[in-house]
Amino acid sequence: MSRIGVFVCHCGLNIAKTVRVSELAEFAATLPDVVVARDYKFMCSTPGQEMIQRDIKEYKLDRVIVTACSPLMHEKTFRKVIENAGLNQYLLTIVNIREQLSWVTHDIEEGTAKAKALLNGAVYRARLLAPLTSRVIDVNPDVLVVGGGIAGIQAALELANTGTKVYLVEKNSTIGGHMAQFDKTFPTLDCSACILTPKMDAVLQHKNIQMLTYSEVTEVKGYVGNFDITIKQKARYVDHNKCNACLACTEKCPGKGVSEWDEGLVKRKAIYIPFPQAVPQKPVIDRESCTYFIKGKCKLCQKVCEQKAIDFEQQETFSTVKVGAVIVATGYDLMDTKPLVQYGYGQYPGVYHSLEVERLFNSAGPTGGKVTLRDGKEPQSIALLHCIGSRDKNYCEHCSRVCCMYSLKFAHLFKEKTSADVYQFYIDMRAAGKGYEEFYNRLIEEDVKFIRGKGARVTDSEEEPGRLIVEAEDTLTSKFLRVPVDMVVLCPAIVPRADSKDLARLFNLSTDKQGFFMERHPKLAPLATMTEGVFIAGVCQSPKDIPDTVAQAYGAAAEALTIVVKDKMELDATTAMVNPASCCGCQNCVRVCPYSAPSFNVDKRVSEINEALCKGCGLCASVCPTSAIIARHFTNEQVLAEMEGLMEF
Amino acid sequence: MSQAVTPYLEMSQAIMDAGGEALKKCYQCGTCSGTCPWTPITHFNIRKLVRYGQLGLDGIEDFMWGCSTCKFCVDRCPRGVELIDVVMAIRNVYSGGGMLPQSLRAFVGSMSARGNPWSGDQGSRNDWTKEKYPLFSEDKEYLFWTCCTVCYDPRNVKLAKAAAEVLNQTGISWGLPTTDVNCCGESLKKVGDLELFERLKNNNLNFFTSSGVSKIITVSPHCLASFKKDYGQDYEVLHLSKLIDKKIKEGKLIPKKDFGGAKVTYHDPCYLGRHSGVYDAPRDVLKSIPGLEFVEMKRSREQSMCCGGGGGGLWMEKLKGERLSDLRIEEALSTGASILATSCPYCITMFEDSIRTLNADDKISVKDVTELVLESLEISIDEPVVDACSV
Amino acid sequence: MDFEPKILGIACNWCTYTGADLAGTTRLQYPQNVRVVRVMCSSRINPSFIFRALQLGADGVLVGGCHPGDCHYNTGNLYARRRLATTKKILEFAGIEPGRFRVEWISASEGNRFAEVVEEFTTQVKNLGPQTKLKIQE
Amino acid sequence: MTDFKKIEENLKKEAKRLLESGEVTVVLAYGKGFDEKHPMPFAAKSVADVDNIVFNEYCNYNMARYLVRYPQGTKIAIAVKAADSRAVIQLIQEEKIKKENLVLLGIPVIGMKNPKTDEVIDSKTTCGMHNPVLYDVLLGEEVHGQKIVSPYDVLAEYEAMDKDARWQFWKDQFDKCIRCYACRKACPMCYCDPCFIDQNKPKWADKAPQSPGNIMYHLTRFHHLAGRCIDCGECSRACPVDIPLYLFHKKVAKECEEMFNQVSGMSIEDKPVLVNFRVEDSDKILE
Repeated sequence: MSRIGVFVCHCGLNIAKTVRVSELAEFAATLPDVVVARDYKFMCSTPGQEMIQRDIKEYKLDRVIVTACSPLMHEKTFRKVIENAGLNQYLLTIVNIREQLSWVTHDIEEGTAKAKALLNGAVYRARLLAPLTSRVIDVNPDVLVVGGGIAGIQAALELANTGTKVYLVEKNSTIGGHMAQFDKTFPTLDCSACILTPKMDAVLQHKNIQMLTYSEVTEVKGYVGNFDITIKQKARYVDHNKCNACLACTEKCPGKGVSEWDEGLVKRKAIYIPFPQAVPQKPVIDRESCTYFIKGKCKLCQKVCEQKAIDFEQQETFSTVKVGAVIVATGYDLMDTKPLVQYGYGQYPGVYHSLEVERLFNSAGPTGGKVTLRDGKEPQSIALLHCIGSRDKNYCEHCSRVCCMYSLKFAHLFKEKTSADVYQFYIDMRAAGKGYEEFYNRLIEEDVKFIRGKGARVTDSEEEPGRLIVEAEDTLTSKFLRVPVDMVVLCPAIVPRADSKDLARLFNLSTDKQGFFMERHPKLAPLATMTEGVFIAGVCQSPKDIPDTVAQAYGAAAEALTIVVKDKMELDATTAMVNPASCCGCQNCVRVCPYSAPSFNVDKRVSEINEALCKGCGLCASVCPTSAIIARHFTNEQVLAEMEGLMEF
Repeated sequence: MSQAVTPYLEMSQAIMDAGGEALKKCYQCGTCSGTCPWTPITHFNIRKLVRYGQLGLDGIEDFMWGCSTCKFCVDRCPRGVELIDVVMAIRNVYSGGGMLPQSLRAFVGSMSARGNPWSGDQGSRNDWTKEKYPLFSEDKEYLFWTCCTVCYDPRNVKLAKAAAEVLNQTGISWGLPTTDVNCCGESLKKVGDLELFERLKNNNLNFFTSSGVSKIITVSPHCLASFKKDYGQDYEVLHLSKLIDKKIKEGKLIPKKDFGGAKVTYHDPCYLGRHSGVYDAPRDVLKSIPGLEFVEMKRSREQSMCCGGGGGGLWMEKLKGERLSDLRIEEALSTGASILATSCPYCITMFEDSIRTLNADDKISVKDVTELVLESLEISIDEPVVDACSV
Repeated sequence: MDFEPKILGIACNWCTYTGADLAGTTRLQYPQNVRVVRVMCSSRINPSFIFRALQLGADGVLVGGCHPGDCHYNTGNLYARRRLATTKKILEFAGIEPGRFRVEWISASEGNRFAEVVEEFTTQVKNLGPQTKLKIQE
Repeated sequence: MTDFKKIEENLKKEAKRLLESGEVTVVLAYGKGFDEKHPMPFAAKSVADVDNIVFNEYCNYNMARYLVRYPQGTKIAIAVKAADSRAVIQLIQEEKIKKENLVLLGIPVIGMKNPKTDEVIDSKTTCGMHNPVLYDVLLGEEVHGQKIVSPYDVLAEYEAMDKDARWQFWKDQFDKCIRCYACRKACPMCYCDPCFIDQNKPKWADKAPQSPGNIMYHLTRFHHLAGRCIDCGECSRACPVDIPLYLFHKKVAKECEEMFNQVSGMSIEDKPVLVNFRVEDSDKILE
């Protein structure tokens, strides 16, 4: 016999609107073992929590059922509540009558009836619950940050400043990310390099940060508090311990590769650093463009290197780091606009995408900061086309959020650096940020021509060969415009990194419809993920600007810190165990477990489960033909009883 | 008169009820109107039409008929608005209110009275055959669905004959519909007369069912699209160009005649291309004909321009300077081609008109791909000349 | 009155249960015939759960898990796919209408998919009528 | 036609040799029963026991059933017909036994008979193979030239049934069940101890021989044997009320073969299909 208390939450009108809550409480009181049942306006409020705790004492409750919102929302809250009242936290059952009931029906009859069935199921289940003891584990105090853009840099610095050891993994040969490609930042127009390079340098100098550039995470094992992460160091063919960054090699190199950093606008050497302020200031060799790797001879770099740092035999290496928490901050790609043939990217040399234009403005860029077209001429007329692939059902439904603002920035810089006429073809101007609307106003006054109408087509001019024509409807006058320009700048959708699916798989992250990493809760846990101990920051979560990215980086650092700051932490107790008396030795559990938690004890002829490795999925329990494996908190009896309760009404 | 207007949401609702539900999704970005071939040359504005529809505003009567349903805007729309459905719904609501323009009244009247748009006598639908070709019966594999336009329009009768002769060469068994059938109704539906369309459709479906039709070959892409999308039945429908392409590749049809380097370009009919996704078959056919030099126009395939004949456009008078077909002929001429090939009787009609008004008869001629194939097979469909001489 | 089927839903915590929550957060409306049991992974589902649910009077059983490849436990749903497919074949050969048992992959971001599946499945089970074959008669 | 006498002679000879040399400590084969039609499973542990070994067309028992009873490491020789050898392979896959502890005495045979009916056991009630899949010693000539009949052909009639008729058929069959568990006793793959049906926590089903519990027992057992049943048909021959369990097992085996492209007990390299997966498994199998 157990003593169950049932607490039905109104959630204001959220639940009470489509479930007769007092009737539900009265019904609950009639169910077996229920000794008290109440309804209350907001069960998660302090008075609500106190009511539960009072009743636990007064009625000597040994099971608590909270009939309210989703367990994903407040299970943790209420577990604390009952634990503080002296009850084991696993004796709580949540009945989800909000997300999966009151919000998905308008019919109060239907709502009340289903709520009763759900509650009945919960009572049946609750009667079979057992108190469980959480496992306490040691926590590794170090943190891994994946991605060396502004988000990763900021998070790493924050953590390192608290004394935390940080591993910062970056797949490129330098940290800095997209922000290092920019020239100015909106709306203040401060120079991107001026605010970023000191931070890059701080990373390099910080004794608590181990920077792992040209590296990728290849394997993730373990769990919150104790991750074992395998990192691949790609072959650089340059021994960075020996290299003294004299860069004599890069001068002599005859190889020619395409500069990724300059978005393919220029060539670079085969041995190179991506840009002058790169961190670390040490070159790598690109196999694809290296004369030696292509033709088997050259080695000019090796000849000029006084440090003997060039090593053509270098192989990729793998190392493992142990950390307690992980921050994923892997940023974004721009959508490939070639499939949108109407805009002529890749077809007309005068059509650019936004990152290319960033490089044109940049004094370290291919043109030394002069805005010139591919033929070297200065454009006299420029069109900026918003929402290319963004807000578009055929490509990416989301708004890429930063394009309106960087287009304004571009317009300003075009006005500053050229005498060109500048047109903005937009659908809606979105300038919702501090100082953004003011920046928009400023650009209007700078005489940028704003055309409300999405660019429909870019074509070449028949009258003036070499010029481009942008066709669009000015929706404010209903006039069809043909605007002759020299340069077209496309603002493509911001999309997840091409390899983000692989990363999601490694860290067990969910991705949203567009492929961005999903947060645990859009409002209350925007940086946490479904994997305990793994946090996300920056554009890998969704498009955002630098201020928001930096804010998230601080947040993610704080989140990671809440884990690694403690020596020990509690782990969910919902692991599996073997009842040796029932084990028939079939070893199915050993065969299926993704974490190798079960093993077969040859002497005793039974399976055993290492609970430290078990993540509680319950797969072993379902493949166990003799039900010898008990999936704690989701035992066969508990599930069957819940089913029985649910089907009774 | 006051300039102020009030949204008339009942009208908006009526449009949505008539199948224009999609107008809700529009966020007025102007992609459709910026893409629409009519925007630069007429005062028709598809975006504005949707906007007026959203608010139920008056004042679209004079431009709502401009759309030729070429589907370019639908393919581009970032919000997935089915703009053609919106156009049909608006036309349905307005023509229901008796606002059909004069030029379309004859068209709708003929459809209603005679089941075809050309005021032709229903019984004479198959007169062009001179009883040379068989009617469809259960033992035939394919029904060769002759579009009304190829049955009644003198220019397009040549296409009908060419198609029949080519079909005879492919070795398949085929037959013609009886004269009981009527127009597929595709254009009528686009004009918004959904009720009459249903009548025509059901009449045709009766014929298909009662005579055991399962495979249909069409010569007009409009019939093709209509059978596939609007008839809601599981028939195997094939455009003639696809069949010819297949038979050439199988070696059943062998183009022989050498065209001696004549330049040909190909115009994608909207209903064969964007509506039905057939781009390669007619091109492959042209490329298989000896001595034909194939050139592309600037706007081709998915980007192809409309001739203006769809959506009822064929029956509407357009002023000079407001004709897409004129622009298209100019584009064809700029390639240096002497033959403009296409695969749709509407396109043929539109282009032949334009060639006449542009006085370009000596520079370019319009041919259906099927006609070129027949010519390359060295088969003549001309009437015996003997009689003519003897007169 | 119309027959209102009782449907047992079994949803994995990480994808389908979260997706079902999302359907609620976005206020999608769907029929209330499905009562969901939450398990941590679709692979937790023992075939006997399905047989038992039908014996308990479920007119249909709907199982939801993460998309293959996206399992929170890496490969759990890949085992589940095989095991539940086999369960389905057994039910079918025993003469139970195959339409009474359905497995769907619904991710945490697919609230609309959850609502859609519930809608479809409820209609389907409704059309099949009450499940009397396995149901234990009192 | 198989020369049963010859095989019996060879079996005795091999058994004697293996026991004499000490290569094995036990030979699992067949012994005399109360008449010729009812031979018994027999374990010869000494040379003297060998004389009691018999082999005739009624020696259906799947001796693999007894392998898991011996302590690990026991050297055993076992007489295996085709299906029996598949059971051995399946048990090796499941790591219940090790090949190195076994000597497989392979028996190629056609014309085995069901002692109850005197009908020839063919692909209808067993897997239809004649030669052992795996053996160390072959005790007779391999059988060739037999007409190839799919063991699944017998299912056609039942698959064609309308689902209600099929339900009625199986319900009638399961209603007969007296829960004697002879099926699981005869089954070489049913080695679970305890069997799920005997458990009280959880209680999966009623233990009384009534419809709901019977159905739960049989359906769950079909799932437990999915991809593992090697189609020897012993369950059905053991059944005192003649429930054609082999039909259901065959159907599940057929489905598993179609879905997973693997046949049970054919290779010691395989992994049982239900504790295995391929990423490229199709979602179609769920339809």
